[in-house]
Amino acid sequence: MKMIIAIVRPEKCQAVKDALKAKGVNGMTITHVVGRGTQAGIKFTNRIGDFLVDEIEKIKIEVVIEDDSNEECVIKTITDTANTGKPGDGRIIVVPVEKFLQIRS
Amino acid sequence: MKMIIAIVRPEKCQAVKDALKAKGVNGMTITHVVGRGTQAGIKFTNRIGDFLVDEIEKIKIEVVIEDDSNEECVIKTITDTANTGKPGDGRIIVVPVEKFLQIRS
Amino acid sequence: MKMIIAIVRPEKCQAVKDALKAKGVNGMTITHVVGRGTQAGIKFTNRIGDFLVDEIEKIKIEVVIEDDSNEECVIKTITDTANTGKPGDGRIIVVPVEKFLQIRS
Amino acid sequence: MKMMTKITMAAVAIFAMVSVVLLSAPFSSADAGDVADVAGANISWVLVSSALVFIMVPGIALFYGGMLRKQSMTSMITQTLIAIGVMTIMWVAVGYSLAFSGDGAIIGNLSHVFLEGVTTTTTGSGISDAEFALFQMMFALVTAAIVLGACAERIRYTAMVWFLAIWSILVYAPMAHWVWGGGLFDQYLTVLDFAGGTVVHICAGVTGLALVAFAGRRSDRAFKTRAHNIPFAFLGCMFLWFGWFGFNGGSGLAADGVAVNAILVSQISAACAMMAWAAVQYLTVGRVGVLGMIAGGIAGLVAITPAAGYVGIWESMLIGTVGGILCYYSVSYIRNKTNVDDALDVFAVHGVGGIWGAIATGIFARPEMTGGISGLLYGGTNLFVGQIIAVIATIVFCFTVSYLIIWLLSKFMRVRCTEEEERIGQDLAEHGEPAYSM
Amino acid sequence: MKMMTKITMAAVAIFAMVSVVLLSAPFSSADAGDVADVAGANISWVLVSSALVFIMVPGIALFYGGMLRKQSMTSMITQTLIAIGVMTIMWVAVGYSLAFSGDGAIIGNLSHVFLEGVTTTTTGSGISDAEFALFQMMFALVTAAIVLGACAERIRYTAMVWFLAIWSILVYAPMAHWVWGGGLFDQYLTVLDFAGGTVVHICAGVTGLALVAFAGRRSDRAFKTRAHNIPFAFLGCMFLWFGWFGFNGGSGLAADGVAVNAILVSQISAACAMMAWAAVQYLTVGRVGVLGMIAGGIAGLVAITPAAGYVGIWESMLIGTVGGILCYYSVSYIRNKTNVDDALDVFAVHGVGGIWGAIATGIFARPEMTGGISGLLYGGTNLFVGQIIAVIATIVFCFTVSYLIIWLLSKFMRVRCTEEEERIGQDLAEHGEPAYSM
Amino acid sequence: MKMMTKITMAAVAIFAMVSVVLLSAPFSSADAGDVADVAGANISWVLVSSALVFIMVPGIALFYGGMLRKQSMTSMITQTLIAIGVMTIMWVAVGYSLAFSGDGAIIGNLSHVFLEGVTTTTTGSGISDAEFALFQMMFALVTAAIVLGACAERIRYTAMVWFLAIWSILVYAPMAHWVWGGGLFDQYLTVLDFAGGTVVHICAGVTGLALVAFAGRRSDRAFKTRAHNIPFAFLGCMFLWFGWFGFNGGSGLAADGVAVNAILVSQISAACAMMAWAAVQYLTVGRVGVLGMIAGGIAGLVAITPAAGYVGIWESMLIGTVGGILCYYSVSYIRNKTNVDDALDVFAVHGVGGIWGAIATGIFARPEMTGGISGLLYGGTNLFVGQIIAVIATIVFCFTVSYLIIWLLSKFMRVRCTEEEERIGQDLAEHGEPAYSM
Ligand SMILES: Nc1ncnc2c1ncn2[C@@H]1O[C@H](COP(=O)(O)OP(=O)(O)O)[C@@H](O)[C@H]1O
Ligand SMILES: Nc1ncnc2c1ncn2[C@@H]1O[C@H](COP(=O)(O)OP(=O)(O)O)[C@@H](O)[C@H]1O
Ligand SMILES: Nc1ncnc2c1ncn2[C@@H]1O[C@H](COP(=O)(O)OP(=O)(O)O)[C@@H](O)[C@H]1O
Repeated sequence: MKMIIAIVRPEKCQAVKDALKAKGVNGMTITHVVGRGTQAGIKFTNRIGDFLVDEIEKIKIEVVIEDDSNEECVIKTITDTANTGKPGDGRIIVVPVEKFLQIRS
Repeated sequence: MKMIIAIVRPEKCQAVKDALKAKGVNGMTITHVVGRGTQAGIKFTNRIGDFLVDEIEKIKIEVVIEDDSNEECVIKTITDTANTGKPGDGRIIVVPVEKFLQIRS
Repeated sequence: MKMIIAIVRPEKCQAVKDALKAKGVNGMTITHVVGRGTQAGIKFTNRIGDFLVDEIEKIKIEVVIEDDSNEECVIKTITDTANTGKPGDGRIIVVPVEKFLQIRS
Repeated sequence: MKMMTKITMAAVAIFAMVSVVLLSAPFSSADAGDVADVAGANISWVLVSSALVFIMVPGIALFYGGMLRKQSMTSMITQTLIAIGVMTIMWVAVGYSLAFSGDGAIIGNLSHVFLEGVTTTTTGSGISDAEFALFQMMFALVTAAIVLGACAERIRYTAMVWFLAIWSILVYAPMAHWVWGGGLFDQYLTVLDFAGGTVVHICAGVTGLALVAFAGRRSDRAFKTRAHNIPFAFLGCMFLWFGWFGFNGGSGLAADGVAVNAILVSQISAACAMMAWAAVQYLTVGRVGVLGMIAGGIAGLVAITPAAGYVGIWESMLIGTVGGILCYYSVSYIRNKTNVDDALDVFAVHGVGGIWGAIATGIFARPEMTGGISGLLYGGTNLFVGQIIAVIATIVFCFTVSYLIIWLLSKFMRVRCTEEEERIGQDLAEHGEPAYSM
Repeated sequence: MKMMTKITMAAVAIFAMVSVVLLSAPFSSADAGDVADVAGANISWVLVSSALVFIMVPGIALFYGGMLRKQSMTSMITQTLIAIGVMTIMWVAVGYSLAFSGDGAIIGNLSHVFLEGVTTTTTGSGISDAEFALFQMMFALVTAAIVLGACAERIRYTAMVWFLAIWSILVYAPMAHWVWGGGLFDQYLTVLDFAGGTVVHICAGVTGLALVAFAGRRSDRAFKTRAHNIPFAFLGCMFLWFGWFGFNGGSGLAADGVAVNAILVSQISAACAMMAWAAVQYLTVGRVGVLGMIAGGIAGLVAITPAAGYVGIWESMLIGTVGGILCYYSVSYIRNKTNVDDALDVFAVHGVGGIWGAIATGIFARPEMTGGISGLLYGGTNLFVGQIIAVIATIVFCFTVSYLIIWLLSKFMRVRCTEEEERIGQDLAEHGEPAYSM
Repeated sequence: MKMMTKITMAAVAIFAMVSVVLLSAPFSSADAGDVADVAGANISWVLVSSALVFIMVPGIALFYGGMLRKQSMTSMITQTLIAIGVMTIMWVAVGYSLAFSGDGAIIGNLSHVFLEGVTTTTTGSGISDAEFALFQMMFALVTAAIVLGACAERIRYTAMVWFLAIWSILVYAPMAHWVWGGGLFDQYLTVLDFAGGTVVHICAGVTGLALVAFAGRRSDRAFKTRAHNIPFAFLGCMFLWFGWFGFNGGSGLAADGVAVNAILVSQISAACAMMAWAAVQYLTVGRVGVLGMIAGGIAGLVAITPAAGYVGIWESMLIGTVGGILCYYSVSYIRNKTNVDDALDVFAVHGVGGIWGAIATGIFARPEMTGGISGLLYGGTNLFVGQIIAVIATIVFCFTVSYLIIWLLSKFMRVRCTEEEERIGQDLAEHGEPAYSM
């Protein structure tokens, strides 16, 4: 079992969710995060000009997949949907999972 | 060492915290997340009727346990406390941990 | 590959970010979390006195490192910067990572 | 049960309709244009005051809502809105008439239902009956809204609609009649209540207490949470403070020296009470915050309310300072020593502050400002005794009747939220409308 | 294209400068000090009313902004601010003159550009021309701000600057001239519009519709999001309600019985509409929330606006109740049955509410309150027919001209946000200024 | 040290008490009811204006607080509340007396301490002394609150309490005396300051600068953070704008043409300044946002303040436009070229704007509006010279004395937050009260 952690642009979140749903992947957990990477930062306006913020809002999507063979498919779906080709598109991290249980009984 | 990640209903968070404390588990990190799963979504009222939101607020509780033999106990405690039997009760994910250090020296 | 998860005091976040940058570690993902640990809680003022809150605001910094030999360096940098010697300084968790991909192509 | 609640709302709508049929007599504002100019300043000032009192209502919603956890914000706002809706309609329909017509000791009569015969014509420099009805209507709104803070996070929305509708007739209208409408207190006692210390504040505080007594405590989770949005609480308090200038300043119904005096002493009392609360909290806790200071300010405004037209500078400093200290210890006492879960300290601030204000009026009222009635300090005892009796009567009456109303209602509908609903919060459980989206 | 937008802003600044050169004739308020005291009360009341109408503008920004997702809050606020800036300057420069001078049927003349010759001198008990210009200026601000809610999250900021500037001349000024300035409607029809049902509400609603018709729907993401901050929406509504006391109450331009009546019926109509909306929503959806109730309240205020000086209590209850129900179903219809993406239901509430109000005025106007003009109920048909023609004329005129303006603008600059910009939200894409930081 | 701060608060409470003992002479509002009706309109208008000026104070708290990071919101609010408390009490106790009694050039006398002998009796159509004291009190509150923005996130709460108490006597009271109380400026110079350009804005801006000069810069972390809540900043600005109608409009102390003129030119100046700021920012940065526009609006209001009663339309357009541009470049200069950490640009907006306004008054004052005093444009040089001297005197005086006060205080208590406290934020470090809970 794997947990696929994708960090994507907020405006791509809906698209990724929809794309995953289309592939039959429903369960996921979403967190609002900020990140720093090769993307240098966003300029914000203040009273008299610009200033740089290096913490850029991102969305973290965590998907646990029970069947490891789905891994490639999920990664590809996310990559295809969230890719814009510009810095700041985000990353995908895969970590091993030992157990995945449903609380409801 | 393991990290036990529990995604539970917000209204169950306090109860889970209390139950874990009773079992001697104090340390934990809590994040506000939203999730999608078998629970279809919640209906919200707008000006003229209902609409569905598929991102439902959940609480993510992360507990690192240094002694692997505690794993079952923690999982059971969470499951017992957070279970309501209705869709949306949440999940538990267990991932391996290589190191767990205290920053304070 | 490893993911180093550091849970630090909010007021130390900037310093940790700067210190990591100085060591050449740019990429990271930051989440606002609350935590419970050996730190007993913070007293808050209300209308007529104090009351205790056991969920204390922390910052979670996640850094994926591709070269495992950097692990020690990153941990040391964080520990040195975020350490105040008082309860509540936080923890560092290291988990194994199987894949780390860039979405942008 | 479900049926019951549906009827609730339908009734209100129908109710508005019925008025159309009921009333054939036209509203006589025919000669509105001919109003003598001499009254203009007073008309203008009381209109402004009415608007200022109105803005207190959203002030209460923000003041209270900001102090609750975020899962109860929408609920507090909807309940305030319903207070506006129900009280406006009830006041126009019967409230004004019951409060301000006839010579009955207990209650007025129905000669002005739907404001029939209440015209905009002025005589001399006084304001018209219609303007008086408008100004007084705003007081009814505010009183109802204050109540909501005590029993927050417990009473169901539909139950509150019914409660307020009935309460406006059985509690608020008689109270207004007794104090200002020539009823009980006017007939048998020497009582002074410049801007509504008894009618508004004691009445609201005690009503809140009755609801809390009936509904019991919240579950611990809601109880322990800290304020979710301090700026909203502050903003609400500022609306109250701002609106109070109209509340106290307009109560003389004229733009004259009495209004100036009322506003001046209100500002002073509020400032003193705020500083006094801060000082006590600083000495006790070692820290001061927004929540304490705004509570202190409100305590000072409540305390000066019945006296605002009858006392001067130094009395107002004293009334405010004592008011702030007294309310601080009341909050502290009720929270720590009793089992009463008065969520937003409505009784401790409005109730206790109002009682102190009423008594203070009995002590400090200056004969030259009251038209001859003297406070204890100036040798008068009638007033002092009158004030105390009035306070006791108000407490007993409001508590008993409010409790009876909610008890009676509970026989017909579910009044109390379940523990599950409480946990999730009324915003979601009752209204399906979280106050914020991420 | 980039050039174009830069010129936009530069022009506005230059524009302010030019006035200095243009005008050598001094503003004659020389004798301001000599104003007869008899006018004081009216002067005071209309100044207060102007301030009250002003506070409606931030009210709109919060009301609308709170109902959007959080990525559009800054954008809604900047657009409202620009409405204040542009409309104030345009009104002073030419708007007032075009609306309120000369006998032209279609439009006034330029004899009062930059308020030349508009003095603060009063005669008798009436207010001065300068004060009238001030009061009316606030109406222009409010109307422009209301428009913004319909086409929210789509129109670019710079385009909006230009649109409002042109619209203020080609749409708003003629409308004000026709209804209040002795133009078209006054000359050829029997029309009553007490406080701006046609000029403000129908005009704003229809202009919004024209912009939506031109700009099309938002992408689904923005469309589906729920309100990001209910307390702001509530606060905004309360500012509107509070300000409306000046809006309707000041429209008689005097502190007299007419003002009292206007405020009283406004409060009643708003309360009835709010309760009616809540009742219908409760019966339909099974739940009531803040968003519904505040929309209901606004619907009631809109509906009573044209009638506030001409009807009494029971009519206001009827107008409000029907207004609330009507607007509820309009919102429901437009959202579910049409493809129109009127983001914040501007047409459904202000447009439909305004139309109902205008017709209701034609039905219920009491001859003794209008100076002899009778509504249908009192046997008059002229008025009823006049109101209906006025409504139709307003709709056709405002829609056509507004659409032409935005269409023309689109030939010179980019008017519509791209889908990418829409997704990120205008706050970031256009202003680089997120409304909240974590 | 700890002791010291405890005494701080205790003293304030005791202080309120003492007044009771001190004052035996009754406050003579005995004949308040007999006020001649002729004054009614003015009484009403100045009361309204007082309320409007009051609402500026929470406006400042939200305006400033919204622009800080969220860890400083509670702190900004508490400091504003303390400004209300301290200034109200100090004004009543001695401030009014020092400012408005006696013929001293430097300072008034103590004949009206605790408003002794200040009655609500009116003569002719003027307002009473008590009402004047009330209106002026609100100005003292606003001035103190404005100061807080400059030195935000650095000065400790208890130190601020003491600073304001002393400053109200040593800086504010003399300033008010010189300009309005018949002191220095009145006696030796020709100076015009309609609504407080020097007393309020330059004074506040310079005082802020002195505090910043003493306390130094914040640590980088706080310095770099962006505004945490734009809607609050906007709302605060709107309260300021709204309140300014009373601030400028009430300063003529009558409901007459002067008031109308003052409000009209204020609105125009604010709109022009906002547009000018937006234009310059657009040309420089390529983008415009809420923070820029609201700063521009405030700049325009500040600039017109001293001139509001003495100039007409076109001058106000010019004053506003220049004010907006000037303040923009001042903010830009101070932020980028100096080492001064004026957190919320208080000096750049209120200081610079106020200076420009004072000079502009010297240039544009119309003899027919000032009772004969001519600006440079109309051939008068006395006024122009007087204004410049007054500005310089104000700057030197306020800076020196304010600096001395805070320097002196630092000998008795800890004035500055530590770097650690700054990092955590005053909300938590000082008040234990975070503004928001998740
Ligand atoms: N080494 C890392 N560890 C954790 N998160 C990272 C790391 N590198 C990047 N990220 C996350 O990915 C986001 C996008 O990265 P960035 O480098 O800006 O874009 P791109 O991958 O397109 O170059 C960052 O904002 C951060 O949240
Ligand atoms: N495959 C998954 N990966 C990550 N998180 C998941 C996954 N499935 C469910 N979750 C999380 O668990 C929560 C509850 O899941 P849901 O299916 O609604 O409840 P239940 O487990 O009771 O059926 C979701 O909101 C989501 O946050
Ligand atoms: N066992 C644990 N699992 C997950 N998070 C933990 C655990 N223990 C501590 N934490 C996190 O670390 C933070 C700091 O821990 P705490 O014990 O208060 O400080 P210290 O490590 O200095 O004693 C906590 O607020 C919590 O977020």
